[in-house]
Amino acid sequence: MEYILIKTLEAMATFVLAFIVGMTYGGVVRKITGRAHNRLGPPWYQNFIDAFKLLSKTRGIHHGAMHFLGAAFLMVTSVVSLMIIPVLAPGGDAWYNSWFTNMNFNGDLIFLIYIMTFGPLGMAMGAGQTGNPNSSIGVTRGLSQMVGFEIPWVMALVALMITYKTTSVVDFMNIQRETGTWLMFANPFAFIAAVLAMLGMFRYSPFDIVGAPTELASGPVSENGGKFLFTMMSSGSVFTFAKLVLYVDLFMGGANNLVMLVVKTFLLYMIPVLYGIVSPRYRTEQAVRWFWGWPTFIGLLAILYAVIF
Amino acid sequence: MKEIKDKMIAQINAAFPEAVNKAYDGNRLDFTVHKDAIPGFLSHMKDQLGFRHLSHIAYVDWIEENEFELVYLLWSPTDKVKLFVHTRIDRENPVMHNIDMIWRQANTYQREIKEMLGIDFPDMVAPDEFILEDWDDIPPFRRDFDTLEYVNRTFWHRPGREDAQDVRETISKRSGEEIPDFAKKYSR
Amino acid sequence: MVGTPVLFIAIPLLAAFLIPLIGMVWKESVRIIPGLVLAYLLVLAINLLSYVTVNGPIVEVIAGWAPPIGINLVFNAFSGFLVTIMVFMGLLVWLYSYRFKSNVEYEAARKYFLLLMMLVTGSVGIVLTGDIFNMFVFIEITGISGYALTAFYTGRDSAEASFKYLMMGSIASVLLLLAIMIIYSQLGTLNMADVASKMHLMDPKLKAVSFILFVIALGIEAEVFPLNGWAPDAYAEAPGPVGAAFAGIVVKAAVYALIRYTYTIFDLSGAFNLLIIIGLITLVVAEVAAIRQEKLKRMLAYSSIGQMGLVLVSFGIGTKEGVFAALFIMLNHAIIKPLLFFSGSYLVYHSKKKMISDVDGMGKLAPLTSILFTLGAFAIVGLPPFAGFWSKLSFLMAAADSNMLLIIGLILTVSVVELVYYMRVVNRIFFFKRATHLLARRPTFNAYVVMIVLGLMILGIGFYPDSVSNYLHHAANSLFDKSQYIHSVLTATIQ
Amino acid sequence: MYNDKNSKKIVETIQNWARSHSVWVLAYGTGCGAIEIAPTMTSRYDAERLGFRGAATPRQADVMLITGYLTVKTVKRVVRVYEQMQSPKYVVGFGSCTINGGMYYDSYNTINLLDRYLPVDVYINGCMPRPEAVIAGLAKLQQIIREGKANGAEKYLENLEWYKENQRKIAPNWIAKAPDLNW
Amino acid sequence: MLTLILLLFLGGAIVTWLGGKLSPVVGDLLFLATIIIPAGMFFTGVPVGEVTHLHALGLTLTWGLTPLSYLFSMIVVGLGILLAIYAVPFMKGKQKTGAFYFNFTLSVMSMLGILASKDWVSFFIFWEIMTWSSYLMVILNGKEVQRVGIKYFIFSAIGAYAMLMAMVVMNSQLHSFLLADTFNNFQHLTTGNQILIPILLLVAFGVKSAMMPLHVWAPDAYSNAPMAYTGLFSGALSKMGIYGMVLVMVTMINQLPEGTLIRDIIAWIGGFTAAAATLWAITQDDGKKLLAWSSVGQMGYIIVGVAIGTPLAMLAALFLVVIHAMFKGSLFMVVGAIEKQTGTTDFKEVNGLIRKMPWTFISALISVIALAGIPPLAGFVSKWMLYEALIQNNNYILVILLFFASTAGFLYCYKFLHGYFLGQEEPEWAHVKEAPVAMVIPMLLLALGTFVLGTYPQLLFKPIDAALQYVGYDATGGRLWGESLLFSQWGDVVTLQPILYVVLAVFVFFALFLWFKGTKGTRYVSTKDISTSGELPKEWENLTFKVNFMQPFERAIEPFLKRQVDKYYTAFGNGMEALFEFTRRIYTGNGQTYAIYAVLFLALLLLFRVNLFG
Repeated sequence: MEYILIKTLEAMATFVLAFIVGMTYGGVVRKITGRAHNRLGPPWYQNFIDAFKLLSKTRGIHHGAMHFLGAAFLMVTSVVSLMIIPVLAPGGDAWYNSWFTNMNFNGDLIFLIYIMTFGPLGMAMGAGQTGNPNSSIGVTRGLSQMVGFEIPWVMALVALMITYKTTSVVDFMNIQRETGTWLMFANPFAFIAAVLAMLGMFRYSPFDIVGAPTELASGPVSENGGKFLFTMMSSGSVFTFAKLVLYVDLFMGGANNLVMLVVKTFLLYMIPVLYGIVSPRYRTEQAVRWFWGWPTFIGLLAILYAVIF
Repeated sequence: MKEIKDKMIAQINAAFPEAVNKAYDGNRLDFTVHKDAIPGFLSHMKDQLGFRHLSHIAYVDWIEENEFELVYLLWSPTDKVKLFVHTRIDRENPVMHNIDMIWRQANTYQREIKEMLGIDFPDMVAPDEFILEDWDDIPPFRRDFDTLEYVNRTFWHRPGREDAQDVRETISKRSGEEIPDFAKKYSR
Repeated sequence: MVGTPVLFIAIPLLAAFLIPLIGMVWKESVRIIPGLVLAYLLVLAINLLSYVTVNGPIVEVIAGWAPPIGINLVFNAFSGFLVTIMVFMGLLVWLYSYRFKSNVEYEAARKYFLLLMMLVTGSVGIVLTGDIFNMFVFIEITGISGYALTAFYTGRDSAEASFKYLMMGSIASVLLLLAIMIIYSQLGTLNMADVASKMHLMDPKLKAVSFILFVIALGIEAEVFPLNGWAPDAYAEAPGPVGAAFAGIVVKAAVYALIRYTYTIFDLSGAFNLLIIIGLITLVVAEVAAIRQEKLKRMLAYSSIGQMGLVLVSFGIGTKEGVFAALFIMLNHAIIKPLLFFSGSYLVYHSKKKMISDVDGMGKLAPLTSILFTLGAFAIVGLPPFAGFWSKLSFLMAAADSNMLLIIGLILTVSVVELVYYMRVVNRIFFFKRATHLLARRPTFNAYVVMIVLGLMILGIGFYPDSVSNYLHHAANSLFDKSQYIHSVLTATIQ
Repeated sequence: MYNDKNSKKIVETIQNWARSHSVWVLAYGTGCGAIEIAPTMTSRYDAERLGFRGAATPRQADVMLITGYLTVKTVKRVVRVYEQMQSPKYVVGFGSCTINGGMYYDSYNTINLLDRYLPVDVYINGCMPRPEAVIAGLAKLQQIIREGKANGAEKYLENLEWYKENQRKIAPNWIAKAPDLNW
Repeated sequence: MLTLILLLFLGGAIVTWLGGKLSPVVGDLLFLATIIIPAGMFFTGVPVGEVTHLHALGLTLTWGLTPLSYLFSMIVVGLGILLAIYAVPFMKGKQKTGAFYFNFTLSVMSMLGILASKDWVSFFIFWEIMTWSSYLMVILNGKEVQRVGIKYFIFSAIGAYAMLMAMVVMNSQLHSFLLADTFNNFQHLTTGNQILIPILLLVAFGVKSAMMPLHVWAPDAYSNAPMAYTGLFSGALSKMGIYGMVLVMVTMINQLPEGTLIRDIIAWIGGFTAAAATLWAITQDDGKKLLAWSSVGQMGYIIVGVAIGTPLAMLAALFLVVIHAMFKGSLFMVVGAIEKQTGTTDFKEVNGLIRKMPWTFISALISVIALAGIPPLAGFVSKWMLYEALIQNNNYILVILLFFASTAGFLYCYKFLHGYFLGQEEPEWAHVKEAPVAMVIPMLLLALGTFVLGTYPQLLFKPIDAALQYVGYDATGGRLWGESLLFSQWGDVVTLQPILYVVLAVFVFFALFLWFKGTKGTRYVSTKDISTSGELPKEWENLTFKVNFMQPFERAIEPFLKRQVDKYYTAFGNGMEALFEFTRRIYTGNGQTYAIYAVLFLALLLLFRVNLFG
C-alpha cells in the first residue's frame, strides 16, 4: 500500500515536471516564432498565464457527455504515455532520479504506439459530438496524417527492435548505456526516419493541417473553451514532453539528470519547430504522400541496415 | 464599330419592330422595349446576336411619372458592344417578368430589386430575403421612403449630433440651383 | 414368386389395347386402368427385385424357344432396378396427370394414356429383353409413342419438335438395323448372351464399326451430344408430365441399352474412354447451353441432358464404384427431375412463353410449389443433405479412385455453372417482385401428392442414403458379372 | 478558508491579472476597421507581447473587436457571436461608427449606438483608429480588467431584457427565431 | 448427445418455421427455445472427446468435439444465443421472419456440425448446409439478389468443390475420410497430391475466410444479410474458414518441405487482405459496408497469424478469432439497432444519435476501441502478440504492412462512430428512441466481454492453449502469457492490470475534474449552437460533415483505389457468358443441322475408330 502511495506521488511529480517543462517549451516556441517573425513575442511564461486564464473562466458550455470524455481520453493518453516512458535513465546518479523512472511497465513500444492513438481518437469523439463541421474535418485530417507518419515511425522502431531483439524502451536505454553508443549513431537511418515522422507527430508547419486556423477555425478544439481548452492545452504540453522524452530515450541514450533531459529534449524539439517556422502548409494528401515518400524509403533503409548489420 | 452597330440595329429592328432605338456614340446600343417583350427580346439577344453576358440590371424610381425603370445591361464579348435595354413598369402594380432562366446571375439582381424597390418577380428561384433581413417598412430605395425619419424612429442618436443639417440647401445656395418641390417632399 | 418378367410387357400392352375398348363403356376407366396396371407392376417389380437380389437373375424364355434361338427376358439386379425405377416413374407420371384434360375432352385423355402405356411398355422392354432385335422393336415402340406424345399439343411448334424427334429417331433406327445386320452376318445370332460369348470371333474392324453404329443410334435416344438436338425441343413442347416421363423413363432405357452393349456384349477396350469423352462433352455443352436459356422447361431439359452426360462419364469409369455412382445418379435424376418438371410447369402454368422470368415472385403466390422446386434444385446440384449430394459424392469417389483428377476438376467446374442457373431461378422465385399479373395455378391434389412424395424421397435418400445403396450395389455387381449373365441366359429352360 | 473573503479577493486579483495578460481576440471584421488589426497583431506593433493573441472561434475568445460600422444584418451575427463567447468576455468598439454612427448616422441599415445592443467596455475613437490607438485601447482594456471593472458580461446579463428589446427593435423576427443562446 | 442436439436444431428450425405461420409470437418463442435449449445442452452435455458414429452409404460419419473445435463452438453457441435474443425484436414487424429463423437455426446447427465433424464427409455436408442457409440469408431482403447472391454462391461453390475434390482424392489414396487419418497419413500421399490437397483446402477455407483474391463476395454478402444475422456471419461463419485453415496449416503444411514458402505466401496474402480491405472500408459511406470490409480486413490479420504459425502467432490469431466475433458481433448489432430505429444505415443520412441511443453508443464505442486495438481493451492483446510474433519471425515488411492497416483502421473506426452517433442532431431524427432492451443487452454484453478480456486475457488463453496443445503445440501458459501478463520469447512483457488501473484512474480523475470544475457555470447547448461565424443555420441546413468524409485520404490512396479485384472477376464472368452464348448456338433449332451432326459424328467416330478401339 505504501509502495503504491509512493509510486503515485512519484507519478504526480513526473506529471508536474512534464506539465511545467511542456508549458515552458510552448511559451519558448512562441517566443522563438515571434523572434523569427522579427517581433518581440510573448514572454516565455505566457502559456502559463493562458492556461490559468482558461481555468478561471466562469462560464462554459458543453455539447454532451462525450465532450467531457473526449478531453479526459486525451489526458489519459498523455499521462499514460508519460508513465510508460522512463523520464530519466534508470542508472542516473542524481538524487531525484528514482522519482522519474517509475511505473514504466518496461515501456513496451507497441503498447506505446497504440496508447498514443487512444487520446486523439477519444478527442475526436468529443470533437464529433460538438457537431461543428470544422472539428470533424480537422479530425479526419489528423487521422489521415497519422496514417502517413506512422509508417516511417514504425519502420524506425522495427529497425531498432530487430537489431536489439527487444521492444522495451528500458532495454534500449540499458543497451545504450552498456555499449556507450547512442542509437542515432548505431542506426542513423532509423533516426532520420523517426525524425521525419516526428515532423508530422508534432504538427508544426507544414503539417499543421489539423488546426489550420485560417480555414478550419482551429479544427477539433473549435467548440472548446475554458476548462476543456485548459485540459487539452496541458495534455498537449505533457504529451509533447512525453514524445520528446521517448525520442531521447530511444535515440539519445536517455538522460541521467534533469539538465541533460532538458537540453536533449529542447534540441530535439527545435527540429520540428524551426522547420515549421519557415514552412507553409501542406494539403492533407500532400502531407500523407510526403510521408510515404522519402521517410518511408529511409525507413526501409533502416530496416535493411538492421537486417544486414 | 459603326457598321457592326448599324447591322445590329437593323437586325433588332427586323426582329422586334416595336423596339425603340436611341442613338449613342461609342460601343453602346440603346433600346426601349415593352415590359412584356423583355424575356423574348433578351433571349433573342443572347442566342442570336451574341450578347452572352448580362452585366447588371439597373433600376430607377421615376416617382413623378409613377413608373419604375429597369435597365438590362448586356455585353457582347465577340463584338465588344454593350446593349442597354430599357423598360418601364407601372409603379402601382410592380410586377416584372423573371429572366433568371436566361442568365442565372439575373437572380441575384432581381432579388436585390425585389427587396430594394419592391418589384415582384413571379417564379423566381429562391425568392428569399437577401440583404435586408426582417424589413417591414416600404422598400428603402423607393424615393418616397424617408430615411431620416426611419432612422429616428428605429435607432438612437448620440446626444451632441443634433446640429446635423441638411446639406442640400447649403449646396443649392452656393450653386444657385433650385430644389424641385417633389424632391423636398419625398427625399433628402 | 408372384409373377414373371413377361408381365411387365404383356400387361401394359394389353392395357394399351383395352383402354379404348373399355373406354367406350366407361369413360373414367381410361384414367383408372393405367394406374392400376402401373401399381401392380410396381409391386411386382419390387417383389422380383428382392427375389433376384437373393436368388440370382430370372431368365424368362418366351414362345417356347430356348436361348439362343428364342427371345428371352432377363430380370437381374441391374435391369430389375431400372425397371423398378421406370415403373415407379410411370406411376408418378400417371398420378400427376390423372386429371389431365379431364374437363376438356375425352379423346385427348384416351390418346394420352394409351401412348403413356406404350411408352412404358417400350422402355421396360428395352431394359428387360435379352435379344438385340427385340430391343430394336421396343426402341421403335418407345420412339413412336414418344413422337406422338411430343406432338400431343397439336400446334406448329409441337409438330416441329415432334418432326425433329422423328427424323433423328429414324436415323437411329437405320443405324441400329445396320449394326444388327453386321452382327447377324458375322455371328449368326442376335441373342445378347450368345453374341457376347461369341464376340471374340468377330472381325475387330466390323466389331468397332458395329459398336459405333450402336453408340450413335442409342446415343440419339440417350440424348448424347451432338445427337441430342431434338431433346430440348421435345421436352419444351411436350406436355409437362411427358417431359418427366422422357427424363425418367425413356432416357434411362436408352442409357441402359448403351451400357449393356458396352459392358456385356462388346469387349472393346476403348469403349469406356469413348463413354467418358462423349459424356463429358455432353455434360459441358448441355450445362453451358442451359445457363443461357430463357425458357424454364428448356433449361430443365438441358440440365437433364447434362445429367445423362454425367451418368455416361460415371459408367465410363468402368469400376464397380463407377457403376454404382452412375446408377445412383440415375436414380436421383429419376426422382428429382420429374419433381422439377412438375413443379416448374406449375410455376409457369399461366404464362404463354414459359419464360424463366415468369416465375418472379412465385414464392409468395405458390409457396409449397416453390419450395418443392427449390428442394429439387438444391438436390440436383448436389447440395447436402439432399439426395443429389450422395450420388455426386460417390461419383467423385469413384473417379478419384481411378485417379481422374482432371475429370473431377472439370465436372466440379461445370457443377458451378449448373449451380448458377438453378440459383438464378430460385432467386427469382423467392426474391423478385412479380412482374406480370398472371396468377399462380394451384396444383391438383394428385400433383401435390406426387410432388410431396418425390420431395420426401429426396429428403429420405438425403438423410438416409443406405435405404437404396443395397439395391444399387447388387445392380452394379450384376452388371459386372458378365459370365454369370451369359451362363444364366444360355442355360435357361422353358418353365 | 476557501470561502473567506480575503482569500477570495486574493484569488480574484490573481485571476484578473491573468485575464488581463492573456486576452484572446476574436477579430470580427465587421467593417473597414478590420484592416487595422493586421498591423496591430503582426511584426510592426506586435500585440502578442502584451498577451493578445488571435482566437479562432468565439468559444475560445475573451474579447470581441467590433471594427467599424454594423449593419442591421451584421449586428445580429455579432450578438450571436457575443452570446457564444464565454464569460468573462469583453467588447471593444472601433471607430466613430460604433460610438455614434459616424458618417453613416442617417443610414437606414446601420446602427448608430453599439452600446444599446451590446455592453461595450472600451471605445477607440477615430475614423479609423491607427494601430497605436488600438494598442492604447487594448492597454486600457487590460487596465480595467486588472481593476476588475470590465464587467460587461454581467451588465449584459443583468440588463438582458433591455438589450433584447433593443435588438428586437431592429430585428423583430430574428430574435424570436433564435435558439436559446441568451443567458 | 451431439446427434440429438443437431437433430433438435434441425427439428426446431422446421417447427419454428411452421409455428411462425400460426402466430408470430409462437414463432419467436419457438425460435428462442430452438436456439437456447440445444445450446445449453451443448455446453452442459457434450464433453470434449466424446465420439459418435453414424453410417451412411458405406461410410462412417464420426462426430465428436476436440479442444480446438470446442474453442470455435464457444463462439458459435455464444454468439448464436445472443444474436437469437437480439433477432427477435429485430425481426419484429418484418417480412420473411420464418425464413430468417429457419436459416438462422440451420446456420448455427451446421456450424456446430462442422466443428463436431471428425470426418471429411460430414464436414462437407455441414459446410454446404452452412453455405446455402447463409446464402438464403444473404438474399433474404431481396435486394441485389442476382448480383450479390450469385456472387456469394459461386465463390462458396468454388470453395466447396475444391474441398470436395481434395477429400475424394485423399480418400482414394488413404482409404479414409477421417480427419485424423488424413492428417496423420499425409506423408503417404504422392508428392503432387501433397501440394495439390493443401492448396485446394486453402482455397476452400480461404473463400469462407475472405482471403484476398477470393474475398469479393464478402462485403456485399455481409452488408446484404439482415443485421441480426451478419454478426453470426462475420463473427462465426467466416471463422469456420479459419478453423479449417488452422487444421490445414498445422497438420499438412507443416509436413511439407515447401511449407515455409506456402506459409509466407499465405501470410502476405493475409497482410494484403488486411491492408486493402481497410482502405476500402475507409471509402464506404454505409455502415454495413464499412463493417463488412472491416471484417474482411480483420480476417486478414487472423490469416497472417495462422500462416505464421509460431505459438505466439497462433495465440494471437485464435484470440483475435474470439475477440473479433465479440466486437464485430456487437457492432453489427449496433448497425442493426440503428437500422431498426431509423430505417437507414447511410452515414450521410443519419447522424447525432448519441443522445438518443446512449447505450447503443456505449457498446459501439467499446467495440470500436477493441476493434482499433487500443489498450486496455482486448483488441490490443491480439495485436501486440501478432506484432511480436511477426517481428520475432523476421517478417519485417509484413509487420509494417499490418501496422499501416491497423493505423488506417482508426480512420474507419472514427468514421463509423462519427457517422451514426456524432455530428449535428437533426430534427429529422428527433423521434428516434433507444433500441429495445433485448437488442441493447446482447450488444452491451459482447462489448463488456472485450473489456474484461482486455485485462484478463487468461480467461480465453486457457481454452486456446488447450486447443493449441491438441493440434501439437507445446503448452504456452506461463511461457507466453500469465495472469494478466503477456510475454514474448524476447522477454518483452506487458502487464495488463496496472495499465488498466492507471488508465482508469487518470480517466476517472480528469473526467471528474472536468465535470466538477465550474459545474454551475457550464451548461448544455444543442449542436445547433456552434460557432458558425454568427450565421444562424436554417432549419433545412445540415451542417454535419459527412459527404466525402475521408476525401483527403482517399486522394492520397487514389492509385490504389483504381484497382478492384471485383472488376476483373466481372470481366471474366462476362467473357464466360459470351462464350456460353456462343456454345449454346450449337443448338440451332434446325432439324437438318441435327441430322448433319449425327452424320458427322458417325463419320468422326469411324475415322478415329483405330485410335479409339485399336
